[in-house]
Amino acid sequence: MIKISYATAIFVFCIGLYTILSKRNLFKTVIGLTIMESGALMLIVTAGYVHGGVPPLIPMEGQAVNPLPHAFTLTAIVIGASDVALALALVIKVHRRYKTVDLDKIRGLKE
Amino acid sequence: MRAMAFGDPVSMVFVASATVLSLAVLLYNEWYFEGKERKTFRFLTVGCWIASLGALFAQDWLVFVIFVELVSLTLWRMIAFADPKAALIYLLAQLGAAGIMLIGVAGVSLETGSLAMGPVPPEWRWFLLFGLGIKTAFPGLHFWLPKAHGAAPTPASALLSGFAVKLGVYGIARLGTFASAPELLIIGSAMALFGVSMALMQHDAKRLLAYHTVSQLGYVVSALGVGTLLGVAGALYHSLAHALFKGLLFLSVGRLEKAYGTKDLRRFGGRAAWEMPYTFIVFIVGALAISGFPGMSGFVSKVLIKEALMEKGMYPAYWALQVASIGTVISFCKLGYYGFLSGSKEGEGRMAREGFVCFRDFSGLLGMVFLAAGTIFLGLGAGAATSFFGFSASGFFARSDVFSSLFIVFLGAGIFYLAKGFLASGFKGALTLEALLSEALQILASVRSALVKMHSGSLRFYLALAVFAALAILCYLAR
Amino acid sequence: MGLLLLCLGIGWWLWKGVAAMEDPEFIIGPAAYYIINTAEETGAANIVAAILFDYRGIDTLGEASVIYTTVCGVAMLFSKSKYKRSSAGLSFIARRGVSFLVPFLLLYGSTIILMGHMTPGGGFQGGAVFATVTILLCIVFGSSFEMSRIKPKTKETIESLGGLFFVFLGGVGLLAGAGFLANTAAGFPRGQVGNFLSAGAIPLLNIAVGMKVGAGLSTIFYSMVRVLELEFGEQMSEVEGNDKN
Amino acid sequence: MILTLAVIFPLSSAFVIPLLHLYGSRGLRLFLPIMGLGAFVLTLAAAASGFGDYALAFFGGWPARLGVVFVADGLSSVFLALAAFGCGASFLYFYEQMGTGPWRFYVIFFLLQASMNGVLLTGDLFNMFVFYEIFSLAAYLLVSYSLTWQAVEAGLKYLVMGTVGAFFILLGAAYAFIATKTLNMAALAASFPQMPKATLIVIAACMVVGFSLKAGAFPFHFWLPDAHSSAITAVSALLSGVVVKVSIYSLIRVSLLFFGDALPSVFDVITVLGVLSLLGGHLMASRQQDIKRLLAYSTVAQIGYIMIGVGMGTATGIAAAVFHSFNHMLMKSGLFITAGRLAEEIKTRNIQDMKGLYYHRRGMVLAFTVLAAAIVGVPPLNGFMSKWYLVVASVEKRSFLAALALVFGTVISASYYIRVLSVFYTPGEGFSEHESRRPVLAIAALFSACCVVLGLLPFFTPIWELFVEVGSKALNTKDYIAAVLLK
Repeated sequence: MIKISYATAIFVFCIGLYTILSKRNLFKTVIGLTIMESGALMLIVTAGYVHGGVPPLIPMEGQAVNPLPHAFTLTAIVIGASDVALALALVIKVHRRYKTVDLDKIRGLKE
Repeated sequence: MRAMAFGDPVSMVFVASATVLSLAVLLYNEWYFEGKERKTFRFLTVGCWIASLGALFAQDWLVFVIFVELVSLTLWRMIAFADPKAALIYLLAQLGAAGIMLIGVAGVSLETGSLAMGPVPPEWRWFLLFGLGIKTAFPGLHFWLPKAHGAAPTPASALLSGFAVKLGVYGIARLGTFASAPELLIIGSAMALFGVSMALMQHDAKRLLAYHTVSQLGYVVSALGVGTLLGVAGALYHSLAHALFKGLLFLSVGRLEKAYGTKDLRRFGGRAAWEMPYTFIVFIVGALAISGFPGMSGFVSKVLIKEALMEKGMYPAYWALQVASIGTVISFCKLGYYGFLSGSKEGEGRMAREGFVCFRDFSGLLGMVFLAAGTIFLGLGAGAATSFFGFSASGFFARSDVFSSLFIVFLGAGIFYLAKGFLASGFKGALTLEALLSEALQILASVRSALVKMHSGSLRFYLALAVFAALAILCYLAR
Repeated sequence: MGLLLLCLGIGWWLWKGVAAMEDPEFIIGPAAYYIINTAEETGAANIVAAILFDYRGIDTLGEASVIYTTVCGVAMLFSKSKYKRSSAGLSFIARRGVSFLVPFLLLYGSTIILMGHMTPGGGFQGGAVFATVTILLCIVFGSSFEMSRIKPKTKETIESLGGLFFVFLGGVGLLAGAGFLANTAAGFPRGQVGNFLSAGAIPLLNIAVGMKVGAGLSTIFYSMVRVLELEFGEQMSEVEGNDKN
Repeated sequence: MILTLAVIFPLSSAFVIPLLHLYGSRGLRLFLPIMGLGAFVLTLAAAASGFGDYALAFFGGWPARLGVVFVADGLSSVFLALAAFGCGASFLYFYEQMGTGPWRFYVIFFLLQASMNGVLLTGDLFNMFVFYEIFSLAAYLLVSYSLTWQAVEAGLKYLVMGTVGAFFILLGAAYAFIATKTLNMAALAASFPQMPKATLIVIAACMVVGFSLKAGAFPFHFWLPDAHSSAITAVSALLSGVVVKVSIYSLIRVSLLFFGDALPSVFDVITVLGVLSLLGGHLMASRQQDIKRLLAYSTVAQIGYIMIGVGMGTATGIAAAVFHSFNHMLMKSGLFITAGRLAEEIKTRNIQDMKGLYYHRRGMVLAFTVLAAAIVGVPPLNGFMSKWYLVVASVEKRSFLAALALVFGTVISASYYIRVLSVFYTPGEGFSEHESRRPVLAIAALFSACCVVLGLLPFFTPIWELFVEVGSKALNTKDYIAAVLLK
């Protein structure tokens, strides 16, 4: 059962990968990055799943889920958000020079 | 780890040749160069000398390689004065050689735990031999030599031919002292024949001399391959002699070049014998020595080598060297004839005249005379010189040797007289090795342009390549 | 098509990597220890908060630094831009409605921060709510209004102070000899689990992070929005010296 | 204590600088040199504590299994020293050139230094990822600091590729976490050999791809020449000298600790990547006309050298890789500083326009010459020594192709550095007559002197044995696990 969840996470990661590989729009590239990140985070969160688990808050009735992935995910979300913020800032900067967000036209540096 | 020490007779011989040649070249520099270049060359010559002393006194292979590289660097700088491109090829070849030697040295140090110069385990010997082979210009690995010599200013050529390539020989001598090495015999004979046949086809005076360097080193290498004391002695003697007379020949050709402004045999005009008599005289000394004329240094060393070969019954090599000797004579007849004698006494207008106006002119000649004196001393004082190695020289002026040498000289002269017209033209691009090299460079260039195409600036392509590489890594790891 | 195959190939290997593992039925590793001992050792009711701010506090400091880096970076990237006018803002109804909402939002944010050690929430979440408030103000009242009320200087001060406060709290542990970011071991009172005043330094750390994140996210938004107005709005008159070359 | 301070001090410096800027810039002028010096000294002190025995620092007082632990052993010590010197030189150069005006630069710089120390010290995989992200973000920002369009475009490309790399690392960490439910590196290392092979493969590939993307090994290197050539001089020196080395450190640490016993074929992959980057980098560098771009491609090639050493997976190989990393920091930082300074002074980066530079900027060009000679591997200099040890390592492993690639690469590198130098020394005209300022000259001279000293030192003192000890200690994962987990 939990394997399906893992498979979904991997599928999401691959969608992100495909997005950054195939889309020419820079914004879509950034979106692809966030999708990739979501895939990786889904993997981590799924690892903490316990069947019938309750939230890890101290008056617990029954078996709590694994709290460690939650902590990791919280941290990683913030990191991903920062990445995206910076990426968007740079996209704005690049747009200012090229007047486009088409990746295939942003090739000033080559060879 | 004792990295340096004063050497035994083997290194002392090479030290002597380096020192004498450097002195002569220093004197010659004064005449050859002007102004700032002269200063630089003085400095470089001394640097080259010191570095080669370091290489010769080195007690371990690593230090040896380091100092040989330093020698290459100084020579590179010298050649780069005249032709940066040829100098670059020279340096790259030397660096590659050093790198391959380093692989061998690394193996030796790992296997035996020491870097001491001397015989090495057979597996690593090939690496060292290959590296040293590039330095010594084994046939097939000699691609850098004619280019470098052809381009270099004369003093640099003299140094290059005189002892830079000898450092390779020194390394080979250290590799297998007193052990018969058939591969060296084969390589040596091939070198001697190959060098001579290439030399016969040249009409660039310096390239001709350069190919003779290959051929003469063939003698040395095959003598080392004999593996007896006599063989080693012959090799050392020939190295020393060759340093002197080849230096001498280069310097005299350099004077011709400077006087007539060309290196092409066909355009010298052939009046130098009258216009530059002193140069002519020292040239004759050098040419006789390289031809093995009795009384000259080349005679003694060649006889030593041939004796060593005969003693062990290595006849194929012996005959190969004999043939090479004949070729040598022919080619030096050619050089002498077209360089000095072919033109009429009364040419159309004097182009050059040797004069001794100032110290510089004198100094240039003095360098050559110094070398000529050394050559003659090594020939006539063979007894004194060979006793250095613990031989008596009495056997070496045996009548049969003298006659056979004379026979070779006259045979060669005769052949030259008959085939003069044929030889004069010279051949172009006879061997395809350089073509092969340029082919390899072509392949490299096309790889490079493919790489350049990859750097298209397209982020998507970069990422796709990265992901593809990731997939490849996954597949490899899952093997 | 090739790209699709490429991604599917990667996915296939990833799937095989997951499929090869068998899942344990129960929790193993440090997490099991946390679940049992958090209450006793840190006094926090929220185990995730205990992990974030106590067991793995340095991760959180790093996380805060990531935001700080981004804030500095975005500010740096747009530091040379000049801008003249702001958006006009929304209608009167929206303004009234939002100004009615703002105090509640602030209260909500503070609750999330201050109760972070007991209930889900914490510095990051609460800080994000604070940032939302400024963003809301910016949208509804126009970008110059928000700037006039909360100066960029104030925001940067708050942010730096938040970072320094975090480091200071960690330094207390270092001085007490219990290691950087030590909590109860460094003498912070543990309190009663489930009480407001409990869990040692965790609420304080939450406040520090809240300051940092709130100020940081609003700075990021604000830096970007004022440039975007320029960039995509009607006014394109401003020239950047660096764009000439 | 000292390990913690090596991270915390630069971090709090970064927090303090805006306050100082906002409330009295005189304080900034006063404190900035102190901060730079303090970060330098503390990093060096942390490095010194790691030689000898394992130095540990436990965060929050929790044992390694529960919390995050900082571990300094020989490997991290060498890289810490490298980071200290590289950052110090860059700081000095930038401070000399710009003063305290661009305070945001210093904020990002200190964040970079703090997070680099964190990556080098941490013993926890997720913590490493966190620090890695701070330091990557700081690096992207430093690249686009000058805000020219080249810098911004390079920064964007660096960011996208670097972020993809980061997510691969995160994915690898996720797999490791799923399989073992812990992320402490020592605990992971202990449980890796029992892991199913398919999982191991995924983790290995993710780690190698991620770290190679960040380090700039060949098929992943495309951001590197753009970024390193478009950044300002101080940043180029920092990126080439230090930042990529940190990724190399992570690669060494992770591959030795996790895959040394469990999956040795990872080292083959690393070797192949090394050979590819060596040849590709040198070939690309040989046709560059832009001097900074040439140096950047040369960095790709040098990464290849280091990765070949890592890929040998032996004590000698690791030692040679570490030694070469250190040397490359000296050489490439120096080269970027000299070449960048020269390019700034004459306002062009095209090599052809630099004819006769020697006759107008003697000191700088001489320093450049020494450094270029060192990086080519001219004998008595440090580049030769480390290349020699690399050759020894690859011969020891009997991988002659790698050894031949080393030699061949060196030959190509000689060809293009000589091309540059011959332009410098050809007589030419048209430059304003003034020598660079003293402090810059002093930095350049210091770098070249270090190159000479490090080249000669192995002949006189057993400095090489020191590196071999570092390598064998890094290989000895059992000791590492015991030292971290049992204390």
